[in-house]
Amino acid sequence: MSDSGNGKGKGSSDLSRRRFLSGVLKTACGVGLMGVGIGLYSEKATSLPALAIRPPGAIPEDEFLNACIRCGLCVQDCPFDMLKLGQIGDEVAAGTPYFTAREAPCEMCEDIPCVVACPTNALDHSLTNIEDARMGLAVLVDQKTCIAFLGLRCEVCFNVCPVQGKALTLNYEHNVRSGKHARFLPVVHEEYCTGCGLCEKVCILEEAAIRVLPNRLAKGKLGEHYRKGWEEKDRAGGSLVTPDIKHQYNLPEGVQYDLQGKGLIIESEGIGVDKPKRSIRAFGTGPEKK
Amino acid sequence: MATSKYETVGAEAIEAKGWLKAHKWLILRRVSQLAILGLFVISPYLVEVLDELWIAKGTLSSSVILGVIPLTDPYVLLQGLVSGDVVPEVAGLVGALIVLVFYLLVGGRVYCSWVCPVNIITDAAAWLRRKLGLKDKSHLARSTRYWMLGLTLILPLAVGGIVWELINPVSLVYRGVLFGIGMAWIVLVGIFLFDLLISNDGWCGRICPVGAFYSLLTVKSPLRVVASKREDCDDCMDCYLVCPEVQVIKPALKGAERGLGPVIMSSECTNCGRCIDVCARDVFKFGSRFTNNQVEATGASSQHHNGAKA
Amino acid sequence: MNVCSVVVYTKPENSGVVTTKLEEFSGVEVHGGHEEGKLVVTVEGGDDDKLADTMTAFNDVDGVINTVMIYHYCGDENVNEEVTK
Amino acid sequence: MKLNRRDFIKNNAVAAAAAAAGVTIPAVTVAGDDGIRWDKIACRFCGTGCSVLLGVKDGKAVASQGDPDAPVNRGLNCIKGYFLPKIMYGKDRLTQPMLRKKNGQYDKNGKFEPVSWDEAFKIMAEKWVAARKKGPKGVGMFGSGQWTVWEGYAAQKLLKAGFRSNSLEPNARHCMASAVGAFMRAFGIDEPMGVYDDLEHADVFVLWGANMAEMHPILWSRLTDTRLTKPGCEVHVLSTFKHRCYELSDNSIIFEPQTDLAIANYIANYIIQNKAYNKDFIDKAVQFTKTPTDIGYGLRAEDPREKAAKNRNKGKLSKISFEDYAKSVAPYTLEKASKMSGVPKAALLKLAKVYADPKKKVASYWTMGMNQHTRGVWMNGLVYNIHLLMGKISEPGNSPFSLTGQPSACGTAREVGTFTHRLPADLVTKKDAHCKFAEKMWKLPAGTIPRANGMMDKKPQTDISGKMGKTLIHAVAMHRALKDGKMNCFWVMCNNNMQAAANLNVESYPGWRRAENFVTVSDPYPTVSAMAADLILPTAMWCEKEGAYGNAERRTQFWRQQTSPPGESKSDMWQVMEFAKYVKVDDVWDADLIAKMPEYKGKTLYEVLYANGQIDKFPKQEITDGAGNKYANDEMEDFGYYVQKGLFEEYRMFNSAEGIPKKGHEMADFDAYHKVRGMRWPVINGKETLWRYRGGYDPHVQGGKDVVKFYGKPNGRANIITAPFEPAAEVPDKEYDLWLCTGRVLEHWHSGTMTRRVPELYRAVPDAVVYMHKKDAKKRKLRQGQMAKLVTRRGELVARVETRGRNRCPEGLIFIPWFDANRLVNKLTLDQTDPLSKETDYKKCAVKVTKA
Repeated sequence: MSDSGNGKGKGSSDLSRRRFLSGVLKTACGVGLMGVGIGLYSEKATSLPALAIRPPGAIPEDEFLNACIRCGLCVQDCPFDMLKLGQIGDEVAAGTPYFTAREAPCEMCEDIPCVVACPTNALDHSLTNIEDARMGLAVLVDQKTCIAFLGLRCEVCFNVCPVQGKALTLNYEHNVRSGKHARFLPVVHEEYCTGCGLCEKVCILEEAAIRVLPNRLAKGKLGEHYRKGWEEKDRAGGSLVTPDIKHQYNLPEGVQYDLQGKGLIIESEGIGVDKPKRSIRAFGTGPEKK
Repeated sequence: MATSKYETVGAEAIEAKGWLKAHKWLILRRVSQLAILGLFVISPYLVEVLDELWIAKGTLSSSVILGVIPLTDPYVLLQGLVSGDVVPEVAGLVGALIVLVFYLLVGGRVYCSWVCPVNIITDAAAWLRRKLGLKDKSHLARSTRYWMLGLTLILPLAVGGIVWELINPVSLVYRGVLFGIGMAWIVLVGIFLFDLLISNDGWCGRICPVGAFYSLLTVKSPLRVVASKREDCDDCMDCYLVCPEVQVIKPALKGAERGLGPVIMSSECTNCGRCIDVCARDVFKFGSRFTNNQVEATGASSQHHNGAKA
Repeated sequence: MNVCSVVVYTKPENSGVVTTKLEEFSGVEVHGGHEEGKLVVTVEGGDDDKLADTMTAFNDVDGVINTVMIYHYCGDENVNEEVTK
Repeated sequence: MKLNRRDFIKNNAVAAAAAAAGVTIPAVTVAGDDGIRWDKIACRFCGTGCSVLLGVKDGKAVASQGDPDAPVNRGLNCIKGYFLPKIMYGKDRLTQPMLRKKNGQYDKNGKFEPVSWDEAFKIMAEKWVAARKKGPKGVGMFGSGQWTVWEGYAAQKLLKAGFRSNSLEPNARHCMASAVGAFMRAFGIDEPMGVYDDLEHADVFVLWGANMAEMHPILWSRLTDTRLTKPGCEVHVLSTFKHRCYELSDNSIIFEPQTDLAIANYIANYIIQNKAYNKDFIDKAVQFTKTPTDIGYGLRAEDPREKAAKNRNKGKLSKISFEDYAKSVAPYTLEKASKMSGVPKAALLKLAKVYADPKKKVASYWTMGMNQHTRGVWMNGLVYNIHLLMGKISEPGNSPFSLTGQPSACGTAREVGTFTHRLPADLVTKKDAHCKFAEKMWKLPAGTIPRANGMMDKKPQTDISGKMGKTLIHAVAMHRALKDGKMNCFWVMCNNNMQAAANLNVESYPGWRRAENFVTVSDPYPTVSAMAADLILPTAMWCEKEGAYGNAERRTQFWRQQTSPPGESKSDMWQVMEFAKYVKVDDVWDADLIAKMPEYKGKTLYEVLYANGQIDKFPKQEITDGAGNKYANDEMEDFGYYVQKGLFEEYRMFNSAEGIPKKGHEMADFDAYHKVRGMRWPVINGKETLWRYRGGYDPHVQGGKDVVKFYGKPNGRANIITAPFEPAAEVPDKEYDLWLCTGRVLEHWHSGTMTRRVPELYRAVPDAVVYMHKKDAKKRKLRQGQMAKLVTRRGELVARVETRGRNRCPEGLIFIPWFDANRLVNKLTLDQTDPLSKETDYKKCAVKVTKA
């Protein structure tokens, strides 16, 4: 770039330029290395562990890490002091808010003060009804140890669920072993579960059998090609293809056949006698609404 | 020789003005830095006494003062905006605007010397360095910080997330004090040792992109330190020794011959006022950038050229 | 309390004599194993040192071939508390 | 025999050495794989009576399992039963007697200091003897439906015979006295005629004020199973707020508090109007009566509501005709009942129809909603009326059934009769003949037991105070008497009455802390009651003693002592009997009475009551189970004979001795119970009784299945007792504008003494919250999760608002559970009682709620 054989004055200016350029280069390299370092650290520091749950209204995790300015306002506005900020050395990105359901779950305040406090919409301000929050999803991870599945009367998770009867219901089932008791099996409904984590906190086992997991871990994904036929039919208001024609059968007297419904109906056995219900759902879809 | 000079920095001023006056701005700055932090710390405890009034909530990144005034660090917000994922709340924007306007008026780097708690750490390192007479070994360019600033604004795009805020020591101190320090103390100790052993004024003067950002806000700010009695300067060098941005002094103090005004016009000056403290002859004082004009108008000084316009 | 159990090896024909001598120590009880020449012995009470001394002393008893410690319990519970089983 | 820790450890040491050396040592038995010894025991909590197997290792209860062979629960437990081994090991377990002292002397305002049992009993005896000299009501004891059978029996003897005082009450007074009152009035014998098997046999279940889903969890799972698997099965639920039972409900009824009286009368009216009643059954087994009305609310006599009552506390029945009865219920039309109760007509009609349908077998269940009711006896009776009109009673599936909340409310409180007015086996102190029979059984001079009215053979009974006078005093009256200084010594055992009794601020606490009063509390933990007492006695609990409980279906269950109590703790039975050694007959009996049996002069109450040749006749023995495991029996060691057996066998004489005044309570002998998973009395010739009063099922009724005889009544007929609606004592008004209802939650039991010390249960439900309707909360500017202040005319407390979750209150009513010692709900409640049963109504008073 520069010629050392040039005159003195020019040489000195060359030298200073060279020094300047090499300085800039050095600085740029140093900063660049630092950038790589910070970048690598951030990769590690921003992989959210499975048991850390973001506050209500948190936008998707990668966007959240961009949007959250780590101010701690949500933490200070939580009336139950259950939110924590990630610290250097934690697996949670330093300064970002989270909670651990087993220790202190979200109490689901009606006014959602943490969201209101967020200055950057990292906690989305369009969330105004706490029941619309999807912090995570409760999953009954172990039926072998959940004492409700053993037939014991526990249901503590159901008892405390803030969206009881919708997010968490009980399926009643005959206990074949005891012969005369029912089992009260907790079932989570993802369309209602907010992921608040109260169920996980109160689970009376030594290790909770019901846990709130981040949505990314809790949910499966149906193949994109597949549709649920019964839902499609409902949506379309009728069969998607040519409707079935009326079928006719060879049947003895007193016997009917209902293709879409009960199948073979023998009149002497009585029509309309309900079969014993094996399983009914609690609250919400319970008998009252019938 | 240098060593002995390091040891006696400010001694003259103390003799001339008394200890208190020779530390006036330093004390005021410490009070300011600690009071702001303290306010955030005690506010939660006062909520009950003050009938639900939360004096200062949040951290320097974003806060709500007295329950109504939003304040947001425009630099932090900018990092978020770069990522494209931030849709700031009105409060967030207003907060950033308030902060922006404030620093445009008083000088962005007032943040560094009057608000930022890391300043206490780096000042301590500088003080110890002077006492021990340690020399700078890094020759780190003061411009590095602007590269860093650029880096922090690019990284969110590159790797996702406001990456700088993972290790930003300013946030770490506030979060550490308010929410628990965790391993963050390592970063702070690191900065102290870096400033002490490796680079003179290394963190605040060369690396910190926060300071770089706020330097940019200082360009047009009216509040300035003015070497109003530069003719009284006896070249004791004390101001140079204590100044964290030592390059800013010379043009104003010694620029008379080159036709430069007595106002420190560099945007890197932190308005810390330490030069005012340590000067036994009261060469420096706080004034406005327009002082250069006034000097010209009143003719009170022998200075006849306005350096800033030159 | 301190309790340990020890197997004391001896020739079967010496079992009787050895047993008598062992039981002269305080806190020592012989529970069986005479036929096999492997005496099951418990030593009880005192501190660790005393137990060790006692066991060392077993080796000086005429007819003892070897002493092996099997089980040692030390705890500060109320030893007279009923536990039943 | 006994094995102490030293032996145990030594055994292990020897076994280890023997195994290492490869020699066999016959005398040493090695514990099982995990070293756990299993034995059966009845659950410590509710009245369901689940059996559990308790695992003991190294003297500590370390494991448990539901007993798979138990007919009630078949290996299942509720969440409280799951944690049973933990209830003994709370960190603050009391281990030695504590007396309030200052400068080494007892002082009412002193601080608790540890004392010896001897010192404790000496000061107690001094106080009790002095107080008894003032009259039979000078002393009092408040026991428990959680006492074992023999603990209750020992206390019964100490008070009624030893101290010659009828001031003995169980906490069951707060719990099912109304059910007892109604059983006695209708059938002449206490306790349900049916059994839990009705849960499988009924077609329709009607819950009248019972939250079985939470309070009787295992029974609820049986009921649910029947609902699931039996075609046509229906569940009707009545309550004043929506609770977990409504999940299963086919007919959900939320009624305005107190209007259950109107609903029950409407159903009877419907049956009569539609001529659906079972005329044949009525002709054979029923008679019609009416009860006096306007009877007050069991408040203090000076209360204006009492002064206004025309027939205060009256309950004498008078016979009426069927037509009179029909006329008395006629006003309760569907319209009227619907209007009063706020229940849609369709729901009421649906309920009436299932009762009136002769083809449907109906089981009615109730607990505190109906018992804790200022008209609880009436209300119980109104439900019997419905069953009796239809003849739907005393057969599989047709069963009016009062569930109990305590493990031995039936076995101890009711069967042993630890009430002020009762003696064992349904005998009562009101009847001279019953008292004389008891005195004979107890080898005491005639006239020892105080008669209810203080008269024997129509002459006043003699007493050390000079005058026996009227002797009955019920639980609520005891607290009033303490406050008024009429009762000076009070012994609370196995319950937490300071937390449990209504109107704490005004009645309970001032009475306990009154300067001259001396209150003793026996408890394993420092409860609210213990801390308010003057002397605390540390108590062995549950598996730390040999025991027996009787559940709600008349099932008597025994267990052996599994572990030893900590420190100096002793069982309630030991405490009662040991205390009796500190009092001499001459201290508390008058000379005339002693003169009837001069051999008792100078003797201690212990010698007269317990070492009486009957109780002490079973010598010490080794206690083993079928597997050869050995068990301790602390009381046998302390007293030198098999105390439990002696007490039980003497008690059994009331059921089976020659010439007993009331039959129908027969029990098997002591040893038999240790071998079975409980037996349901009457047990005759080893055979249990399932359904009572019906031929074939009940050995006391001759004839086949069609013969029903209510042999508790002289003419064999049950009483249908008509009673109208009457309003509650305290109704919401402008200022106190909400109904306050109190109760329980599944996770905690009663005052939480045990369950709040199980960390998992505490974490699940740490604090009592106040359930209220969202709109009621909003009106008061309250939101979910905020703190609300609850204020009644008697007190206030602060609790978190819950507008969602398991209990959904209608507008106008709030519900708060009472387990939380940090929120003493009974500061709010009114000490109103049913004037007949004297049971407190904890379900209704007026409250206002504001933001805290």
